[in-house]
Amino acid sequence: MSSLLMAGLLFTPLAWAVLCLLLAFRAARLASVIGMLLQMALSLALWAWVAEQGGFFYHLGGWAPPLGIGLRVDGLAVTFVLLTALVGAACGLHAGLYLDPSRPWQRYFWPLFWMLWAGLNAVWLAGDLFNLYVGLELITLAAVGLVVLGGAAPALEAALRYLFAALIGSLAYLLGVALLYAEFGSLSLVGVGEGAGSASPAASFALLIMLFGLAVKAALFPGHTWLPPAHGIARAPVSALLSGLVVKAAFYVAARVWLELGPALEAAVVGVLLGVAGSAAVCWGSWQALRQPQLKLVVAWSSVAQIGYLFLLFPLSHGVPEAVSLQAQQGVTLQVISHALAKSAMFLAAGNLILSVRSKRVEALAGVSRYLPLSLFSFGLAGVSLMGMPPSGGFAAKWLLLQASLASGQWWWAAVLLVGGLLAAAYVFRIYRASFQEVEESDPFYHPPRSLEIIPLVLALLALGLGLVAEPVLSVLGLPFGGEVLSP
Amino acid sequence: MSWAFSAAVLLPLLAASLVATGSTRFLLWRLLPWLPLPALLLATQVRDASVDIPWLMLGARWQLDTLRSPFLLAASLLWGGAGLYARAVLEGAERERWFLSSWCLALAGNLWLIVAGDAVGFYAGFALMTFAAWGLVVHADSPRALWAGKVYIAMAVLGELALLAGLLLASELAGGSVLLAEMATALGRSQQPGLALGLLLTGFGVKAGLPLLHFWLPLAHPVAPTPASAVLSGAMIKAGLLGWLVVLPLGLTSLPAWGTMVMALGLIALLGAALRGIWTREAKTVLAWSSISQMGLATLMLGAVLVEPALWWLVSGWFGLFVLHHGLAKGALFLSVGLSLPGAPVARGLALLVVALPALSVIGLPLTSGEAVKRWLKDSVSGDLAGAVPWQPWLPHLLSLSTLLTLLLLLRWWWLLRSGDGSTAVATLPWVAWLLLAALSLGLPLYAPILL
Amino acid sequence: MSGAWLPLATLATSLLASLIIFALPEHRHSIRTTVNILAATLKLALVAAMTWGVFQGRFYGISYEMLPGVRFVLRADAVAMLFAGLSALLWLFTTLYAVGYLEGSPNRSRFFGFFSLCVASTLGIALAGNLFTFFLFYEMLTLSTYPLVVHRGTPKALRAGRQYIIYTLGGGAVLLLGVVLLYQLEGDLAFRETGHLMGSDPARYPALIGIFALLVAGLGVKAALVPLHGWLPTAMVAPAPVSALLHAVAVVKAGAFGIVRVVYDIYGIDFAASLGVLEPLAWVAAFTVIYGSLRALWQSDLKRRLAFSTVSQIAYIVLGISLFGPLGTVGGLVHLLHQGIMKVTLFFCAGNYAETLGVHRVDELDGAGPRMPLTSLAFTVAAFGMIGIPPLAGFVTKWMLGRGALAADMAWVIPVLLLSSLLNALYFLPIVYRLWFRPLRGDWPAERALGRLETHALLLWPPVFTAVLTVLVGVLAAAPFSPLAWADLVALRMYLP
Amino acid sequence: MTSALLYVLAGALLCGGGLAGCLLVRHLLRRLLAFNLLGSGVFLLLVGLPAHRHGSDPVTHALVLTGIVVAVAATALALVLIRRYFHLTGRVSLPTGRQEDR
Repeated sequence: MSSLLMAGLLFTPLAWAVLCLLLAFRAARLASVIGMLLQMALSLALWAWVAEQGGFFYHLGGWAPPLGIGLRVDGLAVTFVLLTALVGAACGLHAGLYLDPSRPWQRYFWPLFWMLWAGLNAVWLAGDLFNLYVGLELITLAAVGLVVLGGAAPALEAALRYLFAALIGSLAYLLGVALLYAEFGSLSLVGVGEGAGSASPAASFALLIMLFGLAVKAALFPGHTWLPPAHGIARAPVSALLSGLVVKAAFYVAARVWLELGPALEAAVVGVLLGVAGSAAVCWGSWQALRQPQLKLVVAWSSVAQIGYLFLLFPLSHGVPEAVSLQAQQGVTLQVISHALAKSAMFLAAGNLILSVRSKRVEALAGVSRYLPLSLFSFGLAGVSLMGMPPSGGFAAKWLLLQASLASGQWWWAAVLLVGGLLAAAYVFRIYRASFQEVEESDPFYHPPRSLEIIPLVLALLALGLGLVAEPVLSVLGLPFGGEVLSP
Repeated sequence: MSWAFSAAVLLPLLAASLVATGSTRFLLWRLLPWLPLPALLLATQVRDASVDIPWLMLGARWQLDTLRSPFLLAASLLWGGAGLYARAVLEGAERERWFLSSWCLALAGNLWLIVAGDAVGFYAGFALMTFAAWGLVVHADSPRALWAGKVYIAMAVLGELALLAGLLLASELAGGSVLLAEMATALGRSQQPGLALGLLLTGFGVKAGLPLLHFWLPLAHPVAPTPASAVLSGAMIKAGLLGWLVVLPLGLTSLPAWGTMVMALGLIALLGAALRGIWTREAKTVLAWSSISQMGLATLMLGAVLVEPALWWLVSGWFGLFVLHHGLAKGALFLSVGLSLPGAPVARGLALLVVALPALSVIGLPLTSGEAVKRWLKDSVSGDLAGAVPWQPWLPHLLSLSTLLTLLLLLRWWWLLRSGDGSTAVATLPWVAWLLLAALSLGLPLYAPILL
Repeated sequence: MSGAWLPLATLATSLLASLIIFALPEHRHSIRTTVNILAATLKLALVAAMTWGVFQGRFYGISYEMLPGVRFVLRADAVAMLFAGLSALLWLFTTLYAVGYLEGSPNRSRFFGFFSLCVASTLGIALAGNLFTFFLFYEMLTLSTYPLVVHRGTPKALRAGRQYIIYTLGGGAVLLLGVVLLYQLEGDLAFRETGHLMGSDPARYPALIGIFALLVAGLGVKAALVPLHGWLPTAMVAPAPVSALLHAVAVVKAGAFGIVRVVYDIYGIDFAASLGVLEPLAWVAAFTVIYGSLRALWQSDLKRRLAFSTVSQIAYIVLGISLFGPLGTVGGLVHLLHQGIMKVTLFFCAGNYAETLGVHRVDELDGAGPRMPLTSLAFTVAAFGMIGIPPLAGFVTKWMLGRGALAADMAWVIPVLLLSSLLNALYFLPIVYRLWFRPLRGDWPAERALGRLETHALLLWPPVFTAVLTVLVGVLAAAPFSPLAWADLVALRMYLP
Repeated sequence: MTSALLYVLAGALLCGGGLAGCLLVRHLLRRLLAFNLLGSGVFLLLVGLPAHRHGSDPVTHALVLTGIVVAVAATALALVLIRRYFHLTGRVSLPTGRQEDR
């Protein structure tokens, strides 16, 4: 049973990618809808399986790890798979309605979309370092393709900038993998973890380079310059996918590596460094988001800020008691999930708003609250989760991170969280302010089809409801790998 | 029994609502003199009654006893007579609605505070009367009236705040009870009631016209319409006196210091006010100063009782007599100011003589209630019981001096009345009202012993 | 089982109502009004049933683990029903008033949606069983009130909204820090009748004092204690029903109610007294009482004057709380209700004058009495109630606070009460004078005939009814089911060990 | 001092040069070349280091193969983009100017 699930999760997206390559836009859309339903079903089934059976190892095709591809499924991975299914399906459905088939190159959206999905699943389930590298590369190439799809010169420029930054990042990561392999002779995360005890300085240097590479791919503060233009210019569903999931993949790898290797190698300095960079990201991202004239750039810069929170995990999970580290991990995971849901909802809603207001500027939103209540409402609900206001998932994450930072004695991260929340409120309310402006003359806006507005609303409600059901989600998340090995 | 009390208070309150439309106002003018009727019946029929209503406000109590019934009697008679006069003079005048609503609310407040046995009810009636009386004072709506109103409301609000603080402190001493009787006993028992006493004295002093707290009185009376000033001087000022009698620990402990001070204030009022009143240019202002000086008498007696508690059982009846005497006489005097005197010299002279009759009672000529009051005061203050009363030898002489000054004062009033413009048409109804009050005042020595 | 569903049902009524109203298209006025009024009456019935249950001693509550180690708890105890009863009752009137007030104006679906969302969060605040759930609804209240404040969409309204958000979100962040620190230190955020910090060891006292300061500062923003009150007068630009509900009942009371919860159910009054935190709280409250009234004196705009009066009146509640002893508590709690009823009446009347005569400034009110007798009568009754003239509601509070101050031997509070009553008189009496005793100068700025009576029926009867309520609450203060009796019951349960 | 160490040193040199090229050069094609240099350096290290430590290891060979495939794919994509960019804007390097959203 599990082999069917694993195969389905990894290979069906690839199969669908090839299938969509052959079909025209509308047929590909139909096929994709079926594909998405299938993926959703598979992810749910895997989630249910893991929820009662616990995590397991899986050797693709029955070959043992050194040669064969060893996959690893635990609570964290399976939750992210389900998250990808949710956000991916939403963005896919939205893209189907949002993209205009008549424009050039749009038909290549679907193949790239499925490629991206396959890459994501590969990263979540990968058991060893090199698989992670391959997954990351697959994601990067698909993402760059999606960014530039049918775009003009600025899109190309953003895509090139993104491509170069991502390639440098992944090569740095590969260099790290090379050094680690040389050091420990094994690629699998678990193997590296056990061997970390007798590590030499070279291992911590390798860890440093890997984290640097992944930080650039995850657009952490110093290396964030490529993200705003890329996410700002891309089509709404694409930027939703990028901000929601792609950026999280690099962070997921960094977190996995850090949790396996970090404690063993005394890399406290690296942790604090990443924490400081994260805080700087929060402040700089929010400050920039406040000053952007264009709506999608505001949301893009907000992503830069929110990613800063994620990197607070590193200082909070190093050199602290186990319980605090667990709390920090839970907090960051909730932050990842709620940010993925909220940010994708926000990008989709922003897309709808721009579609109906026919202008990218924030000021053009005047009177939206009167004539386009639904899309503004979903934008608002997503904003609530970004600000970390109760009852949203963002609040639950902020609560756990506050607990962790105070319990671990590093109270300054708590200050960052609180100030970050206020800054997020600043740029979210800036949008509300613009939309509540009263407009005298009659309804000047184009009304998109109702279903286009429902999708972001569902995502936003999920982000909002996450806060209420945080406990069950966290309980599944905590499931360890478990010892037994399942093969087909 | 409690319905009788409620009827007395609620009738004028509900009557105030009749102000709304023209036709109901016509009915209200007819009703005006009869509004205090239930209170009058209550005062005459009921001797000693106390009804507890636990759910009303903070535990209310209607109370009527030998101390309160003369006040109720005086008030209802005076409000009735003045009401009759008001109907004759003010019906159809402009700002009629304003006058009627203020009049009814003030009457309701006055009656409520007399029959209230609990501090909250008393304070409510007191506040209602004060704010409604303000409506009467500024009824003329002239700059002078507005200025008098401003002074009145400022002093009244300060007085009420002092009163609230005093009642709070007294209630605290009485262990949280809101009943006036228990407050009085608690004040008597407590070691340092100084602050509470001071506040209560000032609070009621503003209304009773103690020196330095009397400024609003000479300003308010001339501007108010005649029946209003009659009621203001006759019944409302007495509320301050009633407040002292009900709250202060009379007959319980000896408070020499406080007593002496109060007596001194009484004397200053008695003599100073009379002196000050002599060279005022308006008839009503003279009468206002006369009211202040007469209230000085009551303050004097109160001070004596504070110094010598044993006196209380002797003189508790005196205050009732005083209230009746001064209320009715002063009411008659005020009404006479507004009367239209006949033009012909002989008739005019005769009318002026008749009008002067109540003044004689105020001065205290023999066979009048004024003389009875003064003599009772003289006997009790210089009697053997009042051993500890200060300046005892001097008091009889001072009292006779006050009689002389009051004589001069009222002569001044009479002379101002005489030089008033003689109008031709003589309205009968005002004269009837005046006659009613004058007769009641002059007849007091006859029916007073029956009632008290 | 009835224990769990009643609180949930109360919350659900307004949540459901807000969802339905949001979904309703703008032109469906009749359906929206029926949904509104149905939800309001249903909620009132549920709250009344719960109050009766709590009076009998039955337990209503629900709790489930929302975050590891922290539970989402709803619990209906005596003080909760005090606040819930007030909100449910006044929300019914305010809804009726709002329907009349917003006749013919745009964005009503949005308005009534957020309106019922706001009351849902207020009831959530009332029924919260621990500080975490309280904070949850506290922040939801901020979010649901912002659209109401900026409802008109004018630049002025948006500026007021901006300031409102800066204050309330800042306060929320400070409160969150306090809650997290408390949870870190004590591990338990539940509200218990007599507080549960008594046992903590003395080493933690400085930390606990610091946390108390944070909590009160966070709650003080909504309770408009002096340095943090700036948002309230500027938020007066909102439509009248919003100012009535928000600044008389929901928002400001949430702050004061929060302080009640923190002082009594978290710290416990004796422990707070022993920590010595009550004295400074009393000073801040006393200063606010005087400052609010002083500022109200010079306000020429009617609603701004009422806003500053609210700032001063809410501080009465905080003052009552900080007077150690049952009497002070009763004074504070009963004012929670009385101020709500009186202030709602005043705001309704202010709204009537603005809507019917186009009058916003105090000096334009000349001669409004004869033109709108019932509204002006209601205003006069409420104004005299605020001044504290017996037998109206305000007097009962001042009497109880005075007695409480004497019992807690903080006698300096009495002059504060008196000075405040004097200031109240100084800024309310001139208005009453202009209403009744000044003749009309010229014609009204924007007179509109709204129906047979002096104004629209829905605008007229709510203030009249709340004015009658003010009198009844004052006159029947000692009756069994009056607010005062309920406050006594609450104080009794709080001071019993 | 096995011959593998020689490759490791060469790999390190290539990595240094490639990285410097990637960061400093403005011309897009030259940057792409620098990126390939960096890639080859990493692959040399990937094979050389284990070989230097404990003899030839088939796993690294497999890894390098995959690495090369990925690098080729990336370079192809970059070339297409650069050509399209040149076709559209006639520029061969990305505008550096003060990007307001730097």
